[in-house]
Amino acid sequence: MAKRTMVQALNLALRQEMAKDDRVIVMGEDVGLDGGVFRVTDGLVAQFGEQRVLDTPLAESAIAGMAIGMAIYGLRPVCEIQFSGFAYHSFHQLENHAARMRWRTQGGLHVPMVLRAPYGAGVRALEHHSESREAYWAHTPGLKMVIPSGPRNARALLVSAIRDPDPVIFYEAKALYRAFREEVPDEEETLPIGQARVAREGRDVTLITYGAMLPPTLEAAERLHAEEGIEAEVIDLLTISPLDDQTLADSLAKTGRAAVVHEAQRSFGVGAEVVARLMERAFYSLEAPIARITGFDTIVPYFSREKHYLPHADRIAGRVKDMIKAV
Amino acid sequence: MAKRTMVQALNLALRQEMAKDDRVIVMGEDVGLDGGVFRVTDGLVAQFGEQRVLDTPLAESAIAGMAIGMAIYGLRPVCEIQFSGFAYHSFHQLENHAARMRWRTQGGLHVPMVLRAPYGAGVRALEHHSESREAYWAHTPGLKMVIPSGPRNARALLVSAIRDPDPVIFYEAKALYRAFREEVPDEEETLPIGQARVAREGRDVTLITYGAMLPPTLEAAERLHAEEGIEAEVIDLLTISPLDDQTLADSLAKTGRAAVVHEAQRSFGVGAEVVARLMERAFYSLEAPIARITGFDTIVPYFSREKHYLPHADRIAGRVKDMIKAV
Amino acid sequence: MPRKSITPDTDLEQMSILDADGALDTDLEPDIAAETLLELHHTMLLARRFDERLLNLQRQGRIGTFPPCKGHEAAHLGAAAHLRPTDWMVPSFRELAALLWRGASLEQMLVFNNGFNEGGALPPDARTLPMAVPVGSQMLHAVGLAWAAQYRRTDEVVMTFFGDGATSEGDFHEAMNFAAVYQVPLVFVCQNNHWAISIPLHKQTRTPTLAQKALAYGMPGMQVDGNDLLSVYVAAGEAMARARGGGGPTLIECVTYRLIMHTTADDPTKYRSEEEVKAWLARDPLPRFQNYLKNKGVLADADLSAIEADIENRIQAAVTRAEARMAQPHDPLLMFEHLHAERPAELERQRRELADELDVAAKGATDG
Amino acid sequence: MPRKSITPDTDLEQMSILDADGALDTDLEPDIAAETLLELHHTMLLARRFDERLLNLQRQGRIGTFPPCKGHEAAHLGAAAHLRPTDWMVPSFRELAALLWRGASLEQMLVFNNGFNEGGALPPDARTLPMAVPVGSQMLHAVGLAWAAQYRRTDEVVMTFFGDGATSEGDFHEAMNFAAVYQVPLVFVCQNNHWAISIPLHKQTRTPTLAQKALAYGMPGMQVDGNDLLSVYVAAGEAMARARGGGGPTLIECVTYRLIMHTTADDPTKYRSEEEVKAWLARDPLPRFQNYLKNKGVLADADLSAIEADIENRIQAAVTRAEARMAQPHDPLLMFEHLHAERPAELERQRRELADELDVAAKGATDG
Ligand SMILES: Cc1ncc(C[n+]2csc(CCOP(=O)(O)OP(=O)(O)O)c2C)c(N)n1
Ligand SMILES: Cc1ncc(C[n+]2csc(CCOP(=O)(O)OP(=O)(O)O)c2C)c(N)n1
Ligand SMILES: [Mg+2]
Ligand SMILES: [Mg+2]
Repeated sequence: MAKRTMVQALNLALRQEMAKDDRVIVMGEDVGLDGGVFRVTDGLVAQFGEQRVLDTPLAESAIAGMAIGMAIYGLRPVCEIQFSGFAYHSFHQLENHAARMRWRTQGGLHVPMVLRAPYGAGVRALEHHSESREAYWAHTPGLKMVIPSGPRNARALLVSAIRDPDPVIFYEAKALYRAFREEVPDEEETLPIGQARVAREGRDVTLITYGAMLPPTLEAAERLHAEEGIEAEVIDLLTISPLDDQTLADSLAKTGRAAVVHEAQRSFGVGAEVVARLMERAFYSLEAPIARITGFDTIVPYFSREKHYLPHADRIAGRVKDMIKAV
Repeated sequence: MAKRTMVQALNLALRQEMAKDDRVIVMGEDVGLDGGVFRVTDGLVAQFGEQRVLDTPLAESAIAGMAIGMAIYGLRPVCEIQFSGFAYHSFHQLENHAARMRWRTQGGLHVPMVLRAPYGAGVRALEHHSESREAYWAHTPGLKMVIPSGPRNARALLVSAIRDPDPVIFYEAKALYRAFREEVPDEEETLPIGQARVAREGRDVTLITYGAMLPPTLEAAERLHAEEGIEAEVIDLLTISPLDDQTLADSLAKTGRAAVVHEAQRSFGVGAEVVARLMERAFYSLEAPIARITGFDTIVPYFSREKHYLPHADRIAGRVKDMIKAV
Repeated sequence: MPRKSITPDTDLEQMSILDADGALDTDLEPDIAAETLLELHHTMLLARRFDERLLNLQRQGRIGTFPPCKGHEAAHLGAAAHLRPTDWMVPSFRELAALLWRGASLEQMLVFNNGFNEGGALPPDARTLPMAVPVGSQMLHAVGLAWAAQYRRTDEVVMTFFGDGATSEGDFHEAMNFAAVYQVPLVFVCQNNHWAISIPLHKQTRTPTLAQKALAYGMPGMQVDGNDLLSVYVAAGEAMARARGGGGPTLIECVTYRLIMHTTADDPTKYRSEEEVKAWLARDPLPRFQNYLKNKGVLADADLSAIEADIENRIQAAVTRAEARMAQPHDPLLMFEHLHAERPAELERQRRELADELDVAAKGATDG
Repeated sequence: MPRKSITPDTDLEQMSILDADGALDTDLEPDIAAETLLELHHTMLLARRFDERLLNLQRQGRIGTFPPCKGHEAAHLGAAAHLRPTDWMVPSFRELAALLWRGASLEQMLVFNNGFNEGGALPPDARTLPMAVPVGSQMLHAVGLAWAAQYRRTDEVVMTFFGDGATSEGDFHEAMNFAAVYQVPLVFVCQNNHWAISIPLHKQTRTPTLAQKALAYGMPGMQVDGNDLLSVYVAAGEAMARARGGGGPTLIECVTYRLIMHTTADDPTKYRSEEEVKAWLARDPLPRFQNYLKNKGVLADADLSAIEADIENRIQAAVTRAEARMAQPHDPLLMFEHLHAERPAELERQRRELADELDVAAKGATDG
């Protein structure tokens, strides 16, 4: 096994799926020679040629719309939107068509495409390069929304997304791209879409998170353990939609308390759905209100203030302590 | 006072604001001679001329983007997007710019525009003409999201939206356009954006709804009263974002039970945020889990099945009875 | 250069073969087999009559809102006539004759237009995409299909349809540009009917032709009389041949007119004059083509009544079948089908929610 | 018509006045006052030196990622030179010289580029919009401003800037079309630097010029040597006059080159050759303009060193001021300001959440 960054792990997934299946086409702005602005597609054009790795003109609606056509034809396009903040240009293509084609044709046509986009803050970027708007996609019936949290699951989930017969929005946390390395085997690995994982076991409180917020949440859990003897169970959603509420409810049945942590702004975000699902499925386990520890309902501030915007281990641990003390 | 349909009430709001303020410009596809496909802008071009009532080419990103420029200049554009299902074309303009210009320039420039769009099902329309995706806008910091529930508040809220110094997304329920008439005074009326209203008082359960779901919710309340002696308090949100959680929490303090009713698909919708806010602000009042009585997580089915998709009085009353019996 | 005019390398033409008065340019007249001519005529007439029937049914409340196509038949059928079964058609919503040419079922269309998702069902090997409501959005799918067809080294060509209003959408621009950059086998057919609902062409664009928009993409463009099936046929034939031969995409503008309301919810008297409509009625593509066939001796008056009768029967049979089918109970739970290949747990729970509600209601009904 | 070529009514030109070898077309040479020439030169040089300093600071980690503009100075400054204070400028993100010409503050730009929202502050009467990151999106705002200026019967003109890559976006198309349909006073200035990050022009479009895209909108187009300030100046002057006189919008394509990385996060050696860069370095707009001024006797070598020194001082002073300002504590709560005219209750609660956290942390720090 090799130690890989998330960028390298994603690259591996693409490379292996492309080698295995000539239906897989990588496309987007600067994905060719440049290897993508984050280098996720590095070297693919050299290996597979310009017909498999398609540099596109600068137009996000076209990238998505063209991919829909390719997918209907039977190919497996994997589009890269350079930053998730520019994916809104393709919103109507995804909502109006990708999400509905199977349903519209009663199973006749379907759209096995993946739309990858780097999301999230923490990398000192310009405006529009730091958003986390996964809730938009999650609220769109017919789309799946996946967010990995590390190199190994990123690779396995991307392979699953490519093989999925339906459209998958795949957000990659920029802050995790090169944050750490993990053993990622050369051998094929997949992970089922729609399944959360328990990243840390605990009995006192359930912390629910995903993507770039996993590391600070785990750090908070360690701190809670070290400082207060509180054992936090940490759940890494991995898939936002369909949401694996069973894993969440099971954990809550054990802990009775929960907080959801995400960097997206709070209102009408993923945290709200997590709370609502637990309200529906685990109300009688609840010993305290579920807390939302999230980005604020502002625009992500320019980078000198990002650290105050983003949930960090201190904030998470502090809020959890308060929650437990309050009861 | 004259009895007016919602279409007439909205027309009155536009007409009077245009007469009062030459900064107000109505624009969109077919808003001129045709008076809009629902006739909300009927007669305006005859009264105010083509410079005040702007028929546009068929391009929604341009309608929104151009309005942003007009608003920055100091005008008060009121755009019509023919159906909310085509508003996604303008998503990037709203998210990238309208919602952020004030913040980006630290208060220097601002975007006092209104984007009106008919939304919702129940009028036997074609695909894409029946969605309720208010949560997309509500999840976008910097935008306000308003949904009136009847002619009188529609008129008053539209006047407030036009005068609001910030961008407002204004959804109009097609199903209410001509459903009933109300007294709507010729004299100016406004309603504060961000304020819910108690549409019916009650002590046993709080039903939270908005837009076209208000009538079936009120009907359910009447039925609960008549059949079971249950007194439901019905809250009409009117503004989705910013959400008036105070009114909700106050009601819950009294009733201890709540359900939220909307026609949008359930997951990651407005109902989730309502639940999450009440979890945060009224947890200790909760005697039962808050129910979500909503559209399903599918596409709105073609019109022969709409009635099964949309929450109706029977379904609402039935779910509330179950909720109350369960405790 | 110091200062000079540039004349871009244009490949831009206008064409008309059979004019409104029946005058025929025999040099340009295409050589179409009599049998094909008759098939085209049959389809055109079927489209006209079915359109009329749909309107009728809509007015009686027996189907929902739909966009009639009266006047457009030549503009889209003349183009679609070149499609092989292996080619792809990517329609907008006003190509009834082309859909019929491609084998669409009257019964399915009736069911679809009456708000049943069943009517939208397609087989997995369908090469005609479903109607696209969001204006212009389908053109990008056509680019993707054409790219894929080229990638697979097939000789398939894609043809996509859209209106004059659609040319204002960003998706039109992006599709034209991508198609040209990748030189995909794609024919863009614009049905310029001078109106986008109530917006006249001069409020849609400042250019005198839509064909010239091709120049912004380095693509050949052609403007043809869209009420003349022969002109459309010739122009599309050339574009198809170019596409099939690796010569890339073409934009064809078919100048035509919607002789009827935009959709059944529309009242065109609000925005256009009776005179204008009359003038265009005189250019109706159907009698023009019929006269051509008669002059050519391909179609006799007697045949025509037989064809009309046949069409009437076919439509009536379809209506009867469709209405019988729709009178059967139809499962409300269908809305939960086909959203994903596999239904997620939450959606399954919601499905059960509705199923339970229906059970209770059914029980209530039997009990009551 | 039967069949004929159409040549659209084009108003399309190419222009170059002062070429890379210094050869001057004196017939076309604009008559610019010496004082203005010197101001333009000063701004151009300031932009070049400030750009260099920004790069330097970025490499030292003293500011964040930014898009340098080296090579583009003539292309945007020559156009912006015509803007009156009452006119509007709608930039993309690579118009440093034009921004400086319009009075932008070096200090504010430094603060902005170091990730402080304070650096983006504008006065309410600003007529230069902030940088627009989403490519092409700003062009529509320019249309709205221009429409409003016309509605108010002012003589204001709007100028908007964008790159070659931006011409592929739907927003470019919609902006061009709306501007032409409404005949608004607007000048579209495309800085065609041949690259959109790593995508070369021929992968962006199949047309040999970008200027010819104007033909799709019924708008005049002009392609000029964008490294020749004089050419840009003349073309923009004509377009501004046309716009101000009610003649509607114009598209100007300035052919230029980015002599540096796309942004400081980019490595251009991955996608373009050293030879290409060298060839364009020989066409650098700055020495070309300087030689012109020297040949004209407007600028002496001695003056130049004085100007350089002045610029160096000005930049250094701005850096010092900006860094001193940024070294002051800056309120984290600023992110909650200016989102709405009035802060909603929930946002106020969230603000207090952060304020409390900061208080606790501050107390912890003093206690500890
Ligand atoms: C993106 C989008 N915007 C608006 C509409 C509403 N609408 C339906 S058809 C139409 C006019 C289309 O005009 P054109 O493209 O000329 O086609 P025609 O109807 O004339 O055949 C409009 C505005 C839509 N369906 N999609
Ligand atoms: C809508 C959108 N898509 C993608 C990007 C990422 N991006 C920033 S600049 C750029 C290339 C722009 O090329 P061009 O328009 O030629 O301008 P240049 O950078 O060459 O000045 C890209 C792809 C963006 N900012 N906005
Ligand atoms: Mg039309
Ligand atoms: Mg460029």
